[in-house]
Amino acid sequence: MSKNVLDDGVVGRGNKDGAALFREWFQELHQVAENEGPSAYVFVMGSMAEILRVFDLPIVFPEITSLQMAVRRVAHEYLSDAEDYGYSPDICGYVKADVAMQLRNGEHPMGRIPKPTIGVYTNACNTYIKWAEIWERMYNIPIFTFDVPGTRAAGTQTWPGDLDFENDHRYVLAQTKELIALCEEITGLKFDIDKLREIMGHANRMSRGWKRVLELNQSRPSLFNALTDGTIYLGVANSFRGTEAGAKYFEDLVEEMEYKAANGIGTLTDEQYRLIFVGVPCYPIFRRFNEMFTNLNGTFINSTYLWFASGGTNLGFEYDLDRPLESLAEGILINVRDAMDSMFFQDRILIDMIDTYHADGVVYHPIKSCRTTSTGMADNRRALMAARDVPSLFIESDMMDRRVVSEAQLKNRIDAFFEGLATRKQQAVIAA
Amino acid sequence: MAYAAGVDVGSTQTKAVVINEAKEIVSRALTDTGANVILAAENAFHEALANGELREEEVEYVVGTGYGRYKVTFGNTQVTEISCHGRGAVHMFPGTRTVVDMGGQDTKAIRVSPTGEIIDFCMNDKCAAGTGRFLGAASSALDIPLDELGPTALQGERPVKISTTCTVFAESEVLSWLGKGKKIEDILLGVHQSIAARSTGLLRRVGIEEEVTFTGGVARNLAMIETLNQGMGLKVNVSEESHYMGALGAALFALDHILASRVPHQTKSGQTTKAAEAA
Amino acid sequence: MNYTAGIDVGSTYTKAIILSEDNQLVGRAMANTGFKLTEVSEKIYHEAVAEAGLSVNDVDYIIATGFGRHQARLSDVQVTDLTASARGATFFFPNTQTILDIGGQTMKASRLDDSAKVKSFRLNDKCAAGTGAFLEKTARYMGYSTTEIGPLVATSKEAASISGVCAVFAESEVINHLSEGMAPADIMYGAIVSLVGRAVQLMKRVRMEPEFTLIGGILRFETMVDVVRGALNAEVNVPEGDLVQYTSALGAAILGHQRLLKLNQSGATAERTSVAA
Amino acid sequence: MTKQVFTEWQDQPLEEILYECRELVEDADFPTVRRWREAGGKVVGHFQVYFPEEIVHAAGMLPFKVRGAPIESVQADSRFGSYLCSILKTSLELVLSKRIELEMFVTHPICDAARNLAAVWGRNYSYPCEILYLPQNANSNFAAEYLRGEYERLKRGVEKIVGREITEEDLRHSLTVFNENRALLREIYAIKKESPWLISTDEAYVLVSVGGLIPREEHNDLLRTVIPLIKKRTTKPQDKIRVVFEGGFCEQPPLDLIRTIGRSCYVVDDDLLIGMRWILEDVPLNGKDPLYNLAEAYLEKSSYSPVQHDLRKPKEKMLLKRIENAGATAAIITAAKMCEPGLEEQVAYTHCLDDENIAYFVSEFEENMTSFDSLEIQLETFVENLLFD
Repeated sequence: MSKNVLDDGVVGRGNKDGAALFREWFQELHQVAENEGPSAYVFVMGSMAEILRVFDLPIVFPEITSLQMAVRRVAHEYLSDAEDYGYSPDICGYVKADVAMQLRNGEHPMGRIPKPTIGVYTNACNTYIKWAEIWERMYNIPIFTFDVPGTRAAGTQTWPGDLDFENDHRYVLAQTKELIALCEEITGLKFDIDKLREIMGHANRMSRGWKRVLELNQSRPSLFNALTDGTIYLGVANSFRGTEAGAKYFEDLVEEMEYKAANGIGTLTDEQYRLIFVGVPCYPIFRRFNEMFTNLNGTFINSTYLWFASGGTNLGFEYDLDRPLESLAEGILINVRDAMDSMFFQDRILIDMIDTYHADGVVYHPIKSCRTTSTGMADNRRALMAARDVPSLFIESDMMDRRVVSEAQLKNRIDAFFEGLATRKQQAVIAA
Repeated sequence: MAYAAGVDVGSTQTKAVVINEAKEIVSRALTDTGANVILAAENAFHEALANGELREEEVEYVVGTGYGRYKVTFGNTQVTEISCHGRGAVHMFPGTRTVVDMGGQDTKAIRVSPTGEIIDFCMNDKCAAGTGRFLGAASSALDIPLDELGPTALQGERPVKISTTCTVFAESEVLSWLGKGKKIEDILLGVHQSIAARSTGLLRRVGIEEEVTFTGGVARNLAMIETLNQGMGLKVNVSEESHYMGALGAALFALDHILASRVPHQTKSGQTTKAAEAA
Repeated sequence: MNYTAGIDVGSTYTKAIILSEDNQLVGRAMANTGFKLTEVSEKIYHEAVAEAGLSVNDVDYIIATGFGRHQARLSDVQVTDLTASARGATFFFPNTQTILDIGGQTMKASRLDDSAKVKSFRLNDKCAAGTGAFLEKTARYMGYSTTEIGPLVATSKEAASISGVCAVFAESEVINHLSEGMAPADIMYGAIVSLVGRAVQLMKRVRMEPEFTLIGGILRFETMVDVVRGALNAEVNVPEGDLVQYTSALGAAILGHQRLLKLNQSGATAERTSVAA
Repeated sequence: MTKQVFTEWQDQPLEEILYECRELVEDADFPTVRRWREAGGKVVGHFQVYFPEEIVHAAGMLPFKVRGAPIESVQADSRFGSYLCSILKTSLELVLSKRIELEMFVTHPICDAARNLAAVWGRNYSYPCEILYLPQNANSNFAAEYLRGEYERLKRGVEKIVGREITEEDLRHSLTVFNENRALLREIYAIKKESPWLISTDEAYVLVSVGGLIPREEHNDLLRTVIPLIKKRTTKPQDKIRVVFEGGFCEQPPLDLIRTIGRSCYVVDDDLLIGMRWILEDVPLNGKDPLYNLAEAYLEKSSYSPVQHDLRKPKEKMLLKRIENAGATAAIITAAKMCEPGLEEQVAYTHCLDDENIAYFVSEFEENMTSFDSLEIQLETFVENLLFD
């Protein structure tokens, strides 16, 4: 990852500390599993960490545990277990990897993962719901669909005060209270609003930092690779949301990025092409996938992944601690809605990104596993190409299933994409 | 007089083309790729040299392309077949804005700029369904030589609907249609239409802008040309050299390189190949 | 003496069996199917009858099976080869509980109940990657004929990894392997392993139980059986000799006798058609 | 809108009526919708599964059920990726190919593909294309109240298109029409269950299916005429197994596939076009607020499907109940190719059926498939082994 020659404790700290926190988190989960303690299974698009932490529930992100199996190159074993169990090759690989892990009693390359005591999930991805129904059947545990109405049509987002926003807000607020009641029931703990306020305070600091970090990557050369480094930050943003450690991590990260920006320190890539990544990374060959771009001097400066996979917290929405519950519901509604927007109504967001981050190209990565992120991509791309004269690459593979990841095919397309970028750059030079 | 060569190592066949500084094709060669890819590349190249009565050292620069481009061990650099087909097509038909290339196991749709740069491209990803290979399967199933498929299909009046998506099963479906007493002409027309439909789908992804040039081995098939024209409602360009278009494009890139090395930092495609070298 | 006939109109071969009520196999015949299914089924039927030294009037009931079963117009009833092969397999191996049938273009797994009825079954989806065709393509691509696959694989040291998503794309995988100097034997072995992987998954989905019986054209490759044995980590039955190709035809003939019994009990000939779904 | 758009069946004998319905259902040019527009009518296209058609009906517009078609998706293909169900592509193809023209398109957050569809549609058409956020937390005490508000929002959008207010009277009238429609559809299903030999699976299907293509008043006339004729039939019962068909809640299997199944089994219940039969009882007209009654009915008096989450309705238990209530001995568990919710539910269904020792077979279909070899083999094997002994 991005280590720099004039390393003075600041540069590269985000990756170092991030990896450490991440290991720490998995060690905690391992302990919980060993002691057969309780845990809440949640998802990256609306984790409800703020509420669950009030009840000291250790948090498991099955999406993250699953993708780690791919990164650690054992996903195929889990996938085939799940397919033996009856799941189709055509459905979400995250779901299948998790099912197999449950069948293997929590066995995971990073340690054991505890069984769920409760499943909490939004409808930002409908597969979350089908997924949780599996746990309900396996363990007969309470599961809670936190239903967050999204944007009804492109560009029609509503805001506090609007009739329709208030209807959605009342619904989300009601569910917030219902979830709290359910947590009290399963943990036997009384809800403590001051503790919630404190947690929301940590979350505010994190959101503030995350927004800033993303903005700072507009600088040239870019300060971090949105695909590789970004994924580390994302891991912390999800697993440590609402904690002091998480808040501090992002404040340090802002410091690091401001330092790098001030001193013109970029990534190791000789940045000739600034690229935007759209979709979920190709985890089965994660490093190699990224190298196919960096070896040709392309680096990723931002991605929709960093937006929706952080549950929309990239917006930097900050809660009003004087009216915690109302504000929490407001934040959940606005953040999760934005996560969905960055998948469904992507084109507008990307056009802004291209302008503000001065991107040379856009890489679309639809995946077999995920209809949520992939269904609209081809059409989004048409709209983008009509609006901006920016080269884009459209490569299909998967984030879990190496059977549909053909390195040779990917390389062929990526090479061709860069051949196009190169001639275009040359044209510009001639024109100038 | 300097010569430049392009060697296109495809999944089934390997093609080599040698051109002179006037960008005229001096000689060409074609061999089956088979198991030993490196050997196939060498054979094609040397055969082309022989056909052109050239000595190896007369060829200053060789560009490898196609699936096995990194197996062109004697090549000076590699360029993807996507760029090469685009370049070749625009060379043959300067009006070309869209290229459809039908090869052994994949079909490519490429949109190019007037100067032959790739604006956008798209290929079949999931499997080889509906590619040129489909025809091979049909030909062996019906025991009709490949180059008679087209003419036969053109006799068809009531094309059958080919439902199978898997190339390998084309064989059994074709047989089952025969079993149901369909005429061979109608079955073959159906086969061609199903391939044309899938290819047109790919083309729509990149956007169909006239003129459209049809390259690759299958471009010699009249029924394929006909069904593609119908599918898109226009007439595609087809060159005598369609089969060699990739190799030709590669040779043109090679020539750029020769000229660029004479006048440094001038020609744009000098850069193209540099980018490719990085690859 | 009652006689029944089983005719199996397969995608490649058509086979016929004449079976006496005391389970004696009195006649059989086989030929390439081609694409005139009705004709070939009649031709083969008559050959089998002749070989049995009988006349067509001696045969009381005819059941057709295989992909061309509905084209075999002379049959009283048609049954699928899943139903037929279940009876055939249990004729060879009475304790058969699970059958794996890998043909050139299909792969079928079925679990039987005590009366040799198919209780649960699964077919592979229509992708050649899950069939014998996959092996034949791979072999053909490396310049080997189908018959050479067995001997070739016998020399393999370790299986190459073949993803086996698409039989045609597998070729580019094969190119890469070959050009990296990998032995054709290991690649072929890898293809078999990937195919068996799919087969075993199908068997798991029908909740397989021993004894396992293997049938289908794929048995031409000895190694196949060994790899299956290894993957299941259990013994598998394989019908001996060339009779194996007649498994479905035989099963159909056996079913024929069962139908005869039932019909003779309830002289309801109307019912003869009710099963011809 | 008084003009009749589907008259071919009138004063015809039963077989003719059924023929005309089949013709209409299989016509990918949707002549009835066309006639409606030619008469100056407006059309709101709503994607599978459930949609509160009453609200559109109350505005005098035609609610048209967008459920794909067995057509080649020539233009739509380029708007989507590879790993996707067919109905999504062909539904868009219907408008891209101008087979259908709309004043408004509405889809639902029922699955991730469907939700994307509104965005794709909206980028290609300037008329309102939106997602109706039906609640996915049916167990929240606020769900009905929220849904009422969401219906109110939809109502405002519809009013904007017709340029007039939808009164409570309009709504009450529409509720009456749709209550009758659902009652008549329940009658059809009662016949399927009690005397399946009187109506074949595909006949029942087309009779239900035409409802999504014509004004409900006309559908009611049709059903009112047909049902007595069907009951008068003298067809004899056959020796067939009674099965439940599961998996037709969204993408529709080709009519030939339904016919094929009907030839060898009595399909005594199914989830085909379940959206039209989603609400199981009459929606009350009394009370001040028809919109609330409609919203409450969606949540409280409704059927089940893999795309609606309700802790009170575990799907596999609901399936068992459906099999039991229909007096079926076996089930056919299908799913549309690439349909994530459908394929996921299959696992729960099959495991449950295994445990209950109920015979079933599993298969996948696609709306525009033309050869059924694999399905036929499975179907025949299935039937043979239940009938043979």
